Amino acid sequence: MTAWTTQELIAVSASRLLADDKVVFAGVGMPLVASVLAKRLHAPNLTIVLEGGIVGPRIRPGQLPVSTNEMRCAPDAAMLTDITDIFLLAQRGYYDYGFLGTAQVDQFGNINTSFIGHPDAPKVRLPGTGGANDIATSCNEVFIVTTHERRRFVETVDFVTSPGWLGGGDQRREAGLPLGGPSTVLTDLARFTFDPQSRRMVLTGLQPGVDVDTVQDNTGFEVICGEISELEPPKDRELSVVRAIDPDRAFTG
Amino acid sequence: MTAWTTQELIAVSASRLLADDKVVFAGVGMPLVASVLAKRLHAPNLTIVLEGGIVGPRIRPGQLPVSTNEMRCAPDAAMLTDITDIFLLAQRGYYDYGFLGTAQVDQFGNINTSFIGHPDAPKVRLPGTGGANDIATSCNEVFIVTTHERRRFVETVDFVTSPGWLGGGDQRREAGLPLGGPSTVLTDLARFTFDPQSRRMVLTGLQPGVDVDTVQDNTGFEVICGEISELEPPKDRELSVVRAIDPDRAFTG
Amino acid sequence: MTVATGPAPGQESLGIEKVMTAGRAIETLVADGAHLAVGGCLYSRTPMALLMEVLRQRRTGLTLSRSLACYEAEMFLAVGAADTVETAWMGFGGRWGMASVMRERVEAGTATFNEYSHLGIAMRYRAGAMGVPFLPMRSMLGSDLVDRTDVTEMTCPITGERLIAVPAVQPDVALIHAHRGDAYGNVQIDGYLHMDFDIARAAKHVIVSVEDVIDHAEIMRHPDRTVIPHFAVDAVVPATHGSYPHELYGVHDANMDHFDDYAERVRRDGTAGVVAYVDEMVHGMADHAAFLDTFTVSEVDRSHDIVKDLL
Amino acid sequence: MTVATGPAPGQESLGIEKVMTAGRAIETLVADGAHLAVGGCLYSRTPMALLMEVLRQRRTGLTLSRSLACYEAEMFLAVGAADTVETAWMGFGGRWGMASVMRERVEAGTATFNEYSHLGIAMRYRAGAMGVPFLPMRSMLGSDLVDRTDVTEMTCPITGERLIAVPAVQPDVALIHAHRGDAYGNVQIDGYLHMDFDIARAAKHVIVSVEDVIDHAEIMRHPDRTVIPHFAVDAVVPATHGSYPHELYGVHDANMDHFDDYAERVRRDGTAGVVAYVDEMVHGMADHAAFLDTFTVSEVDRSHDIVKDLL
Repeated sequence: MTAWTTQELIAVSASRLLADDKVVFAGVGMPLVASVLAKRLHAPNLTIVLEGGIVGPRIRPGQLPVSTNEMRCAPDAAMLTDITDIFLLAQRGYYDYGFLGTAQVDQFGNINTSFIGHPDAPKVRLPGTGGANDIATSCNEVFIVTTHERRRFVETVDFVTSPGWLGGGDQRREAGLPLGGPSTVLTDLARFTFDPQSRRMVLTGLQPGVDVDTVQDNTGFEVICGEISELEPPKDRELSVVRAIDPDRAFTG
Repeated sequence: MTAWTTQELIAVSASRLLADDKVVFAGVGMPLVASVLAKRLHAPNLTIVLEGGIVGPRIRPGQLPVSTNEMRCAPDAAMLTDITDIFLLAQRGYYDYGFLGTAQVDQFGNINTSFIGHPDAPKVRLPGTGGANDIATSCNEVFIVTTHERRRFVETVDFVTSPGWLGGGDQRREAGLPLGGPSTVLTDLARFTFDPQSRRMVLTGLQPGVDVDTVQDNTGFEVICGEISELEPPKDRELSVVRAIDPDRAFTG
Repeated sequence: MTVATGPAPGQESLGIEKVMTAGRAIETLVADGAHLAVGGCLYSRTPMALLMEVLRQRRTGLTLSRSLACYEAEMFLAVGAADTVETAWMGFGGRWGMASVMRERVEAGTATFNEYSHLGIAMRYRAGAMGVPFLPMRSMLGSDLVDRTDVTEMTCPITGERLIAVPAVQPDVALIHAHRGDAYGNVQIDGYLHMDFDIARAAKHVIVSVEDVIDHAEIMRHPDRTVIPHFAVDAVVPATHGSYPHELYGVHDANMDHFDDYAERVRRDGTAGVVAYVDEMVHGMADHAAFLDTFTVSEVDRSHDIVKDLL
Repeated sequence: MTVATGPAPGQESLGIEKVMTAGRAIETLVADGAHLAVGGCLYSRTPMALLMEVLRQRRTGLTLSRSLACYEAEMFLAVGAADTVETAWMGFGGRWGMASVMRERVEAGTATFNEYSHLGIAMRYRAGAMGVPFLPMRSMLGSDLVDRTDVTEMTCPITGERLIAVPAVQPDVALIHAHRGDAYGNVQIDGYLHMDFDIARAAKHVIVSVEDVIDHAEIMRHPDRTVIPHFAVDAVVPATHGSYPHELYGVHDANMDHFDDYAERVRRDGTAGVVAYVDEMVHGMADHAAFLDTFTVSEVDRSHDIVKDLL
């Protein structure tokens, strides 16, 4: 079981970011696979929260939901409430972690899921923020998880749907966002963290077999290197659980 | 059954203010007795709302609640929710009628249930507004119901707990209260309504056997007379139902 | 629409009975140009019977708002019934992809997609429900979404903090599908509520379709399960499987095979595919019961069975 | 207080188990000078076991806030445990009269009664629960209450209307009594919720006493009945009849004979009567179980019977 897909690699790496006894606001797809994986391995007491009004479910292996608002999100939940309550609990500060995917992300972790091109005459009108802007605003720590492509990692996003560190430095706090902010960007090639002063993205981890040049080739802005470690490859146990969770590879193929 | 108590007279008169198919926000005591009476006589489809989170109960005769937050308020209710929802539904404009009692009321229908004397060094610290201020603010039409005493009907209230027409004229609207306002003051002696321009209290009804001088003697401001009619005395049917509702005369003694 | 004849002695009622057909409710309460707030979320508890009836009656110039919009909004855009959608996200998700009709019309400038954060749309409804002209929140601060909607930055009058003021919305009509309700309009919903608590309180008129019209006595047995009080409701529409082919919590799953068929039409023919779907599945059907008859018994049974596995 | 040892395979848990005695919960979580938000309303679902334990541990300098305050607040004022009460109304009502100790202390200037409208106190909690520094409302506009609290008039940034801005409160500790909860702190309440939904979300720490500590599996059977999620809760205190002698919806009535006795002590001896009551009924008892043992079985049975008549 030494081979893995790109998505499996991301799911396993992302799951390792989640500590036990915490609350994670998980979207469907990769974030949910990573959260379920963590809960089945090293974080059995992790509480998963889903946008559709669901707190503390035990997602059934092989029954991953397609949306955050359906019964596959709800097995054995501790609380079913409404969407508004879920987001207000976020704003109140109850959620330790949030996950974000992205169409575009810049060097300060700002995310665009709204428009490609100018918003007044967009080349592509994307489906919109959903809960991403709220997660970016209110979760105590945000992980950006995505496949690593040059068109995604851009110098400047066409539109800030979900604020990262904005222009860097203190700009996030000055904008009225005292809490949260992205801590980690995790891809199939690398892990970035953010410089505590400048809030600029810094390369601090490489996926197995990836070098810095490959990361730079797939990144639309200059890659700044911090102290870089090699990320541990997926273990057989991790992969077997991922495959149990998503046997049809709907999200990890 | 031609004799009645002061409180029975007020209850019967107040019940006649309530039309069918409306929603009344009723406090315990006299307002609730009047509402239950109306519902049992001429307004069978009246919906009673009680502060303690209760919509559409059928209060049991002989089981009148002492507070708006207890099970005697809840028999056969249509909805049990929370206090906050009840008041927000008021603010949204769903309630046709509200009832207010008072320690002091002035000629513009402003109500004081907070302080007798100066608020900084009160002679009496009253128990406070409860929901009265909210009822005065948000119910579409407000009825002030009280025993008629000179110390209650004052030139100027010591403190405006619940706004009536404030200083009269357009002052209520200018204060940011576009809706509601008191329409009627009902006592054991008289009925007042409010002049549509000046918003000053005007005597328009006398309880059976009461004359204008008696009303003036018991009123601490000048009584202005409108077109005055004599209020119909309680009918036997009304009194017998009141006595079925409150057989121990806890509220109508 | 019948009016209560008055209660039996000691059995006071709660007022006017509001049971009527979807046709009558939409005819009476939904005008051209109305803002319709759509209950449920994505493919859960969507008021499909009501929405299809709006299409059947060929209303135009509508605004649709919803927490997250699924293909029901796409149908309205495709046939020209609506030209504005207010939501946090519009698409389908999973293997069914994005809302290509929305993309096409927005990119061509012939429709508007007012994008709020998900809490933003929630606060719009909640402010409307609370009877206040706005609510403050922290979401959308620092983002470019602020400039493209009618929210505004404000300074907290107490603390001086920067906040977003979200303007209230009080939609003309809320369309909601629920598990049960009585003839007066007391409505109960099982499971997650999506945003329907607030939508019902915010809207000027409320039409609720219900799986079961139940006796008021059943409401009284569990009054703490009532989510919408009767005085907020204008019409109660009996509609078994009223959200089908979308899911109903605790009752049936979404029919994802039907989603595949729909998505395939869109992939193949774009907007024309959606228009053809509406012609066939909405205008081609007298009512929701006729639409339901296009599905087989075993399909529907399968959608019930999965509930036992999951809940 | 025990820590989960980890789930059986496939049985992931929700974290730390929080079951503890009232003594331990108050000792750990309630400090002198704290702001305590009191659940329930007046004489319904008052967290009496928890409140009496706070008195038993002789905390001082407390602020109590509540939707409507009953004699529990009077006890705190009389013995000097609290010097500030925030509420819309403080008293008893009916034949039991007004809160004379509050009157005495406020009129003497030795205690503060911060009076908000009932929606005002609700908005204070709700703003705290929502994580915003204020909420707008229309109540209190035009009244003299504005000048005597920390609310402020504001202009709507959208419409220009005059509104009241109510500052958020995030109390140090919420004390709540509920029908049931699991060891993690998922809490369910039957009937009317008073303001406990918001109090639990607003407070920095939450102590919930419950009639029954139930298995998490029972919570899972009716997750849409859960009002407070476990991650908001710090301590779960088993306390049968934990609101007695105040009522518990669907379970038992208030003991109004006891209210008569209490009111008679106050009428006779004023503050000293309340202090004597606390000495006898709180400090004289090791815990809430000992307090309950001062009532007869038939008294308690009677309080259960009335529920069958009413509901």
